[in-house]
Amino acid sequence: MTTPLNLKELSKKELRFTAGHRLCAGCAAPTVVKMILLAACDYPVVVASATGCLEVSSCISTYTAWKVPWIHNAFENAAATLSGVETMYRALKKQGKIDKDIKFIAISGDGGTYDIGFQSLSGAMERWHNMLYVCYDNGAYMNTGIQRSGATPTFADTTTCPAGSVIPGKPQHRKDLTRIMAAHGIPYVAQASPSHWPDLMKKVRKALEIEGPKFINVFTPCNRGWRTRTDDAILLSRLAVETCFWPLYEVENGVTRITVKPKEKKPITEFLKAQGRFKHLFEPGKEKLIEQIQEMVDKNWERLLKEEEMFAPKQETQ
Amino acid sequence: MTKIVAVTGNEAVANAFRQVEPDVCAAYPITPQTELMQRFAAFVSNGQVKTEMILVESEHSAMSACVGAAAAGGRVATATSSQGLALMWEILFIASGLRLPIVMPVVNRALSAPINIHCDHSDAMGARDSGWIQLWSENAQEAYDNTIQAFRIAEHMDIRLPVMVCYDGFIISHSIERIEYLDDEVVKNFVGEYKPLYPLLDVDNPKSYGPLILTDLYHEVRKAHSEVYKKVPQVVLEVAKEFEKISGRGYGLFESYRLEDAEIGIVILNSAAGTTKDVIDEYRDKGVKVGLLKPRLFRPFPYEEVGNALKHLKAVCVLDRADAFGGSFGPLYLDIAASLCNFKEKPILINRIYGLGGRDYMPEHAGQVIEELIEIAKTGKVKVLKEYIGVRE
Amino acid sequence: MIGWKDIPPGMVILEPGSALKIKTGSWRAAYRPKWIEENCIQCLLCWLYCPDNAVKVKDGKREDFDYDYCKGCGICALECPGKKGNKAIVMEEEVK
Amino acid sequence: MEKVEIRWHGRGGQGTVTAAKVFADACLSGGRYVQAFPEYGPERAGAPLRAYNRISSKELRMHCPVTNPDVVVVVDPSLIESIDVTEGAKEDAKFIINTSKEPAELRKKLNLKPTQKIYTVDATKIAIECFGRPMPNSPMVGALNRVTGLVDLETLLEDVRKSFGKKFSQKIIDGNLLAVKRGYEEVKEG
Repeated sequence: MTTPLNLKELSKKELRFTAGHRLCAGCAAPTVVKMILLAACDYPVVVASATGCLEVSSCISTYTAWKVPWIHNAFENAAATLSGVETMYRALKKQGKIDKDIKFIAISGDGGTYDIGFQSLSGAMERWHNMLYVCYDNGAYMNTGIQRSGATPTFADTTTCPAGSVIPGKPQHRKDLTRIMAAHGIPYVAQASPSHWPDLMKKVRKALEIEGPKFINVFTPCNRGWRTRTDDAILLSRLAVETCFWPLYEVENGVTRITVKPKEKKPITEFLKAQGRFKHLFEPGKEKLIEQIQEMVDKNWERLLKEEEMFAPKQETQ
Repeated sequence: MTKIVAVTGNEAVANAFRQVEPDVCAAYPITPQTELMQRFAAFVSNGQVKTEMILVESEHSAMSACVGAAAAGGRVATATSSQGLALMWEILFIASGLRLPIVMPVVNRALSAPINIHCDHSDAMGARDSGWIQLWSENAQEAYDNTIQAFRIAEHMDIRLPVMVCYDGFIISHSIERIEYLDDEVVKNFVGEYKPLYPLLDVDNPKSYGPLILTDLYHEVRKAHSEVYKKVPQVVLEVAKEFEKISGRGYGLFESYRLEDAEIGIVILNSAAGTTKDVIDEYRDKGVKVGLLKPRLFRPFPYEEVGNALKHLKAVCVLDRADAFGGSFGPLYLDIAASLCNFKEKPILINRIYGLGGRDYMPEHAGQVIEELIEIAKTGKVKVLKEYIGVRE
Repeated sequence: MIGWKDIPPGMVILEPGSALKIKTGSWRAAYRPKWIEENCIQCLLCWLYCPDNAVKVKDGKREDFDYDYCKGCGICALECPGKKGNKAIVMEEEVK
Repeated sequence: MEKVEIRWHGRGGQGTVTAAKVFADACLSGGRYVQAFPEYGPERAGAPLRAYNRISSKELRMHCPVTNPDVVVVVDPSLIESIDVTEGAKEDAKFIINTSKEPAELRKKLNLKPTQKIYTVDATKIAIECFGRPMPNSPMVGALNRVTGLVDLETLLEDVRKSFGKKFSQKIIDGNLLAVKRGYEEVKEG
């Protein structure tokens, strides 16, 4: 029996990521983990994490917040590590030593996914391991103190690309990892946000049902790194979706589908203005920079719409 | 029934892998290891083993996948050389720190720069303090025998540590030699069924691997870890004793050759030890009392036993097939010196670096060293403490 | 604190969820959430969104906060839809 | 003979290394110890290479190239022009050369000592006649076996059959077996 994805039923399930973890007050990462594990509640799961905030805060000394088997190896190798676990599972299952249907999930931050862990991730996906890799993307190296990563948005202020008098924060584009993962030709790739939890949970559940490698990129606000309030993680992730900064979509067997379309596309300033990391963009004379960001967001959204249209079933044949 | 064959060292070790049948094997190609994993991959492809291979995209991922697979709860092996081992370096410490019994033949090859594919020991020496047990092998037979024993040592419940089996690139890995294979069944019975400790795949009893340990506990964790190594020599000897019963071939922590009544001695690892033994025989025929010590268990290093085996000599040359750059001595020399430093009466030690990047170690090199030792034993004078031999001026 | 002789091999942690022993409620600095039951529509969003599992739920029904773990971030209060515009969760000053 | 050390001179791609391996394999019979190993360099097909055999009734511990060979096998006759194949050879060394020329001519060309022996065999021609390819290694193995007398011909042929068996067609195997046999029979002493 599959547990329905409603909160009343889900709240009766055991929370397999416990309280007592040492993540910051208001951090969205534990909420994302909670949602993933709730979506996977009908399965035994094994989780691997890369070094990062979630990892160091969830398992310290003799205390672990994990109630599922969990392994942390190093920063750049969560995917390779989990591919080892998953392969051993297949080996032992083939030998009749295990009969359970176990799901394998990697949960790592953007540093360990976009940057240092990218080779390991790409390799594991190409080898077609039966695993779901979830990136909780907070857009910088938060664990080491808010350094820029390949996931840091353009013009964000970080400690290694601070907004200065000459350089206005990170000058480069954010690497579009979700599209790169889709280009691996794996069966399922998606973007999700904790603000849209039914969408997120459906994606996780769908991914777990699919044989082979899956990747989900989850928008995960960090109030310390973004210099926002401790209570607005969900609000900000909702704004990211509504401004189309973080579109919710999936690429299933090569077919792109936008899963949540904002009723009204909000201007990007709605998303930017609440965050200290973009504060410098609102100084007089910096209007051009915000325009540039808006253009990038618009371009990406348009491209996504076109991509979806390309695969949409023809009206006549419906 | 043993089987006598003429095979390369890599083929012999691949055959040991076939007989042991690890559950999971990660592999990434690097010369001169490549042939070993190719041969093993053929066993997998032809259904001769139950092993699942992970054909990773780098050695770093090879070792990372081995860590995951071993933690999951099954028998795991990989192999590498040189740059590959260097790339694994970070994860080597994690494999040992997590007490995962991974077995890894290291087909010794020089490190870059400059790039070179031939034998020396700088790769394994660079990883000697990574917490891996190291067994060194003179020839294809020893590489085969050590590989089989490595699984027993690594998986011993008191040990649970990863093991490297070192043998010389090309000189052993690619040369054909006569060796004796044990029967498949004999090997299978010897290594036995794998017993997991804290398997991650036991989902009913969830464990967390790899916690953050800070100042309050890290020191204790390391002390606990260091204590395990004290048990290793005893287990290595026990396993060797059992191995002798099935093979007739005896192994110790090190090999002593004509050392007991010797006055001068050579300490040397791997294939060059064989060449040296032949030269020692020639000098013995001339009445020179020379002997040899060839370490087998290099990590943990059996300081006390080695010191006792060498202390009666007048002069000893430690021959290193790896230099420690930055003005230090060869790595083997440092351990031999440490093993002797607390004896009141001890031999004079010299250090000679030979055979880097596959430079041939010839009988005349051994002869040159013996001549020098004769002179030192006679005069008590050392001209130069550390020097390269077989090098063009 | 344990000594070196009590360190398990590989420092593997054998007790799942042992972090529950760490009462992170002590981290609350300025504010704590207060549940106003009469305004609660039992949507359970606060339970879902709470990063610290500090909203107790029994048989699908919300109960009071678990102040042992609540770090006082305020997400629950911000996200609470309330009843007819009246929030079921408000942040009030922490009293220690 | 307690120990025989052999040095092969050939070119990459001619099967010289395989020949050394096949010969070592055949010599295993009778409880002998064997070694077969090439000199490894960055060389590719066509480059001159050396390979070595040690065959002994006692355990072989020496792990270095053969510098004073008992037997020198020259698989490619053109090498004589560019390489001193006699270098380090023992006083009573035996030279086996793949050539259509007479032993006496080669003896003169190589400037061999009277104590050293010369053998020739037209291995390339035999190979072409037996299996249609200029791969002289099979007849050279046959000739080497005749000269050293280390194994009986039947054992050698059985070994060649075994080592070829996995990869090649029956026609190629039969051709090579015939080539080994003809090399054995047609080698000339001078």
